[in-house]
Amino acid sequence: MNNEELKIKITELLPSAIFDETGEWLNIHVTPTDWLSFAIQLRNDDLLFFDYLFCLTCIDWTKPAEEKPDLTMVYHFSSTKFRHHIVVKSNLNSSQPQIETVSNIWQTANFLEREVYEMFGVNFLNHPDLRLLILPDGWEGKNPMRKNFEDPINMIKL
Amino acid sequence: MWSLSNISSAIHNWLNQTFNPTWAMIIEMFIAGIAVIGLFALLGLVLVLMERRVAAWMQIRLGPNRVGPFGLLQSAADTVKLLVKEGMTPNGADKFLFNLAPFIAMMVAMLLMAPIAFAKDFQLWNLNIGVLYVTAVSSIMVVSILMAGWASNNKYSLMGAMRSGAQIVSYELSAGLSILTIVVFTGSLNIADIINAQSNGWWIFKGHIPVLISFVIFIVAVTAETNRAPFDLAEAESELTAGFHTEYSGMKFALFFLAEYINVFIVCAIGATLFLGGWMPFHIGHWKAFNQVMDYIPTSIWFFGKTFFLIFVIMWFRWTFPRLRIDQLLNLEWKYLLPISMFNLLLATAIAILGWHF
Amino acid sequence: MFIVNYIKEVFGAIKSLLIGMRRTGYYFTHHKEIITEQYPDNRNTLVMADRFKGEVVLTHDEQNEHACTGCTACELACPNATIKIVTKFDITPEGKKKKAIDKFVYHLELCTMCNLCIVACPTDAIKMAQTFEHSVYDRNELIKILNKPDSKIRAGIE
Amino acid sequence: MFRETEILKTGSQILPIKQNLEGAGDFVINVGPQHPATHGVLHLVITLNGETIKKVEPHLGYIHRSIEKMCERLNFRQFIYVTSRMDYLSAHINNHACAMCVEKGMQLEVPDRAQVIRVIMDELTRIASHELWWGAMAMDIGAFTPFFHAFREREKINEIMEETCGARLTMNYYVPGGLMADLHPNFQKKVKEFITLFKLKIDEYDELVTGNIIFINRMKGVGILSKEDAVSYGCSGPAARGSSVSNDIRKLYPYAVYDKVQFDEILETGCDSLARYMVRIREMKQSIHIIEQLIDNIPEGEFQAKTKAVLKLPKGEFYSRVETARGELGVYIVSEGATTPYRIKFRSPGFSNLSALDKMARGSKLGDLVAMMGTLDLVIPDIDR
Repeated sequence: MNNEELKIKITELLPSAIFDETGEWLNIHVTPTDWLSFAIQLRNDDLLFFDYLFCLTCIDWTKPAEEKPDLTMVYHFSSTKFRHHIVVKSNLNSSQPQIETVSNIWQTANFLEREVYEMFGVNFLNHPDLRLLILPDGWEGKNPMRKNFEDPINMIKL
Repeated sequence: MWSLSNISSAIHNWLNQTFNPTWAMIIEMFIAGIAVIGLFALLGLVLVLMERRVAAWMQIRLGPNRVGPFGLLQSAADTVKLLVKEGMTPNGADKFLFNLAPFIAMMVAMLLMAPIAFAKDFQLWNLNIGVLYVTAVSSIMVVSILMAGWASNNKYSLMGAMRSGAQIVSYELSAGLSILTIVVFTGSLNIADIINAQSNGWWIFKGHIPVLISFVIFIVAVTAETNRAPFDLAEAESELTAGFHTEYSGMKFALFFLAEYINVFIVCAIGATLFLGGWMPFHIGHWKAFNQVMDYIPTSIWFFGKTFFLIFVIMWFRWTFPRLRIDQLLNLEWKYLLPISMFNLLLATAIAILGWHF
Repeated sequence: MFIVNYIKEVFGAIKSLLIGMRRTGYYFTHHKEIITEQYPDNRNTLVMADRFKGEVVLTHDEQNEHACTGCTACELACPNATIKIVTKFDITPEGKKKKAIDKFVYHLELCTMCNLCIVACPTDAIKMAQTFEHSVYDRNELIKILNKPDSKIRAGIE
Repeated sequence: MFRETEILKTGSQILPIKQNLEGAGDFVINVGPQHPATHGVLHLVITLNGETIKKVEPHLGYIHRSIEKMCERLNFRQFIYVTSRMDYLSAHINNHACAMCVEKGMQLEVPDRAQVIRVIMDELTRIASHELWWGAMAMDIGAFTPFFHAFREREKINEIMEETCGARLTMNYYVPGGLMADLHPNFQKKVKEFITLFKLKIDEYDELVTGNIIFINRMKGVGILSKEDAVSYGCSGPAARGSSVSNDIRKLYPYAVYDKVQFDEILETGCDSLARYMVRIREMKQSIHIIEQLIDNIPEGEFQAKTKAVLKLPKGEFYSRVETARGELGVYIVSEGATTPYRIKFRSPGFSNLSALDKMARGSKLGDLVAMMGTLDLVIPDIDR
């Protein structure tokens, strides 16, 4: 399916979706509350069949001075059957960043979400195994990939 | 004049003339002990160097060439390094068993030296059940490995020891059965008798297919018994880091290391004795001149030549093949080697009874 | 037939093993194939590739002159802050002040040989040397001052 | 016999180990961070029942350098060199992905000469990487000799790289808009020599390892990863193609001049370690095929597009994907219009491939684990980044 068809199809599934076509692929903005049901449809719909989650990450828009996080989750999907792509984005609640996990739909999300959890502090609801993956055990303090993270010992400021 | 048997009998006579028989006996035992330990040290040096050279050449490398001429002193330097290293005992280990294990490994290797005929009439102990003795004593090796694995209080060591237990116990069987083939042909358990029976041809040539099969099985089984690759599951470097000797360092490790090489030497010596005629020179039918030339070569050279050839074959295995998995290892024994060697023993018995061998 | 298959299997296995042993046996006996380079011994005959990136050097000619204007393009191009240029003001014969380098400090211990400084240099003053034996006992010895004492900028280079 | 260690009592993060200790007959061993089979600092906590694996749990981060964060303060020329250190065995290909992403954002036209040279370099890197994998994997399952034989050929590639790029491992040869330097005059001659040598030696690999009965038994039916699982776990590269998942980026979404050369996407249907092994062995032959087509047809011209001294990416998001030796590498740049990326994400193939290890390993023997890790071809800095 090309972008226009995808748009029509996705609007059927989720009327509240906001589209953005500036990038290489079709970008879809969803709210965190809609995300889980939408994700299930993306995976299981016969015409969409997005079975390959090839990139899952988070962007931190927080200015260094601010304390409240301002995060966007970004999911890149592809279909091994139809070879079409979409990018799903979801802006998280700035006071309490949390979103439903998709690790039971796409297994690869298990590790990727754990990475985002420790690096950005996003809480994935119902994740089967939400523990630190990369950071050392007993890590306390801020999430390293946040823009307001500071480590006076290891970070060299120029 | 200068053959080993003449030297030994000369010493024996001189001792008996000088001292009373009891003292002579004690001194002889002492000399034998020193000789065995000396041989051990020498073999350790030579075999380690040989292994490294074989490995290097097969791996398109040069091998040790820095210490001494052609790197000949490399293993001596290694020994010095191991000697001066700290011999650590882990805190959680069972200290007594941990320190005992390498010595047991060494003692077993020493015991096995007794019935081996190094040259014509040159044997520490001409035991009437020599072959049985060898198979029986070599099984004790597993005790030292289990002891080391258990006492280390290390999970890798324990797994290595358990693997090695399963492995040695199973491969004893086919090694024993393939030795039995020769015993059936010879009708004797005495090693000297077995060698004498090969004066008109080695068993590998005389014994038709059954001996050939049992020779192959013997080589495979003893490779497994001595924990050499491709059967080095007890060490399994890429799985268990170093297996049963993970926690050993310094001289204690060196003893295990040495014991492994000595064991390889001994099983190859047994193989050479049973299948390749021990110290018997190579003779071809009625070629008188050729046979006489062969007789001029000292018997000890024949023995060591054959043994080192077999050691080379075992090293060749090691540097060519990947390692087996534990279940495949046991499959190989129980599904292939054991049935084949049992059938082979039956065939050998039939041939021996009917007198079809040469 | 079970027995036939069994025997075939055994012989096939032995054959495959013998093929492997033939290969290692070939190399055991053919010592011409040995590829070992005996490094410290062949130091005199060792030829490094002419583009090999060993360390940054400032080229000086016979008059002890170099081409560095002190423009700090290399300093800006360096990702690791490897280069630090200390400038001074020379008095030209006409009595004018002219910017020139005082010290071209090069931290070899930070350098990743990425070649970006060489590319950035507008006057081709620095280049990569083919040395590679950089081990020293003290880390401070790796901090090098590349301009030789009393060296001057070559005439005509702006 | 196995006492609880100090860590067990303090950290809440180690809880699963404690649970496992309580399970009857369970045996927990730590493979890594220092272990001969992990080729780096991977830490696997393995729960065993006898020799059978019940669970594999990777603990990462021993070589985490936060390359993504580092890149946020490096400009678009500088950040490329850091990515050589991620998957150091396919350094060129990583650099290619980054350079491509910047070029995409700036809409730079890369000269044909640079594109062709990039493809040749990528394929040489792929061969070098697969060579090292082949040797290391054979060593994992106990055969030491192949390691040295593989290095003999890899050394030739390294020499070619050293001559043209000036380094042997982390070359930093690609810049946005083309290449850092033109080819060395000897390049074509040396590559042709290498092709002749490689074709001679690749059959030896089959003699030494592929045909060996012990090897086949060690690999066959080990580490089964079904097609559905491979997609679901986000596996890519040979790990997925061994399960007949078609995902070769070079074929599906061609970049550089991959659409102009003729090669096959290697698919195996075995789903096991042997299939993954065969994919890589056959891929090396395909890479040689690609190089053969291009080596005599390098177009003349510029090797670098004209670029400004300071690169600025327009505001927006850019994603580029390449096929490294281990699978799909994605570079996701979020730009705010500055000279440095605002956020950069590397979708590394090893990370996703590793996540499938637990699924593959359950129920097999400890000895199989090294075979599986070998055929996944894990490079730890690629996983940790």
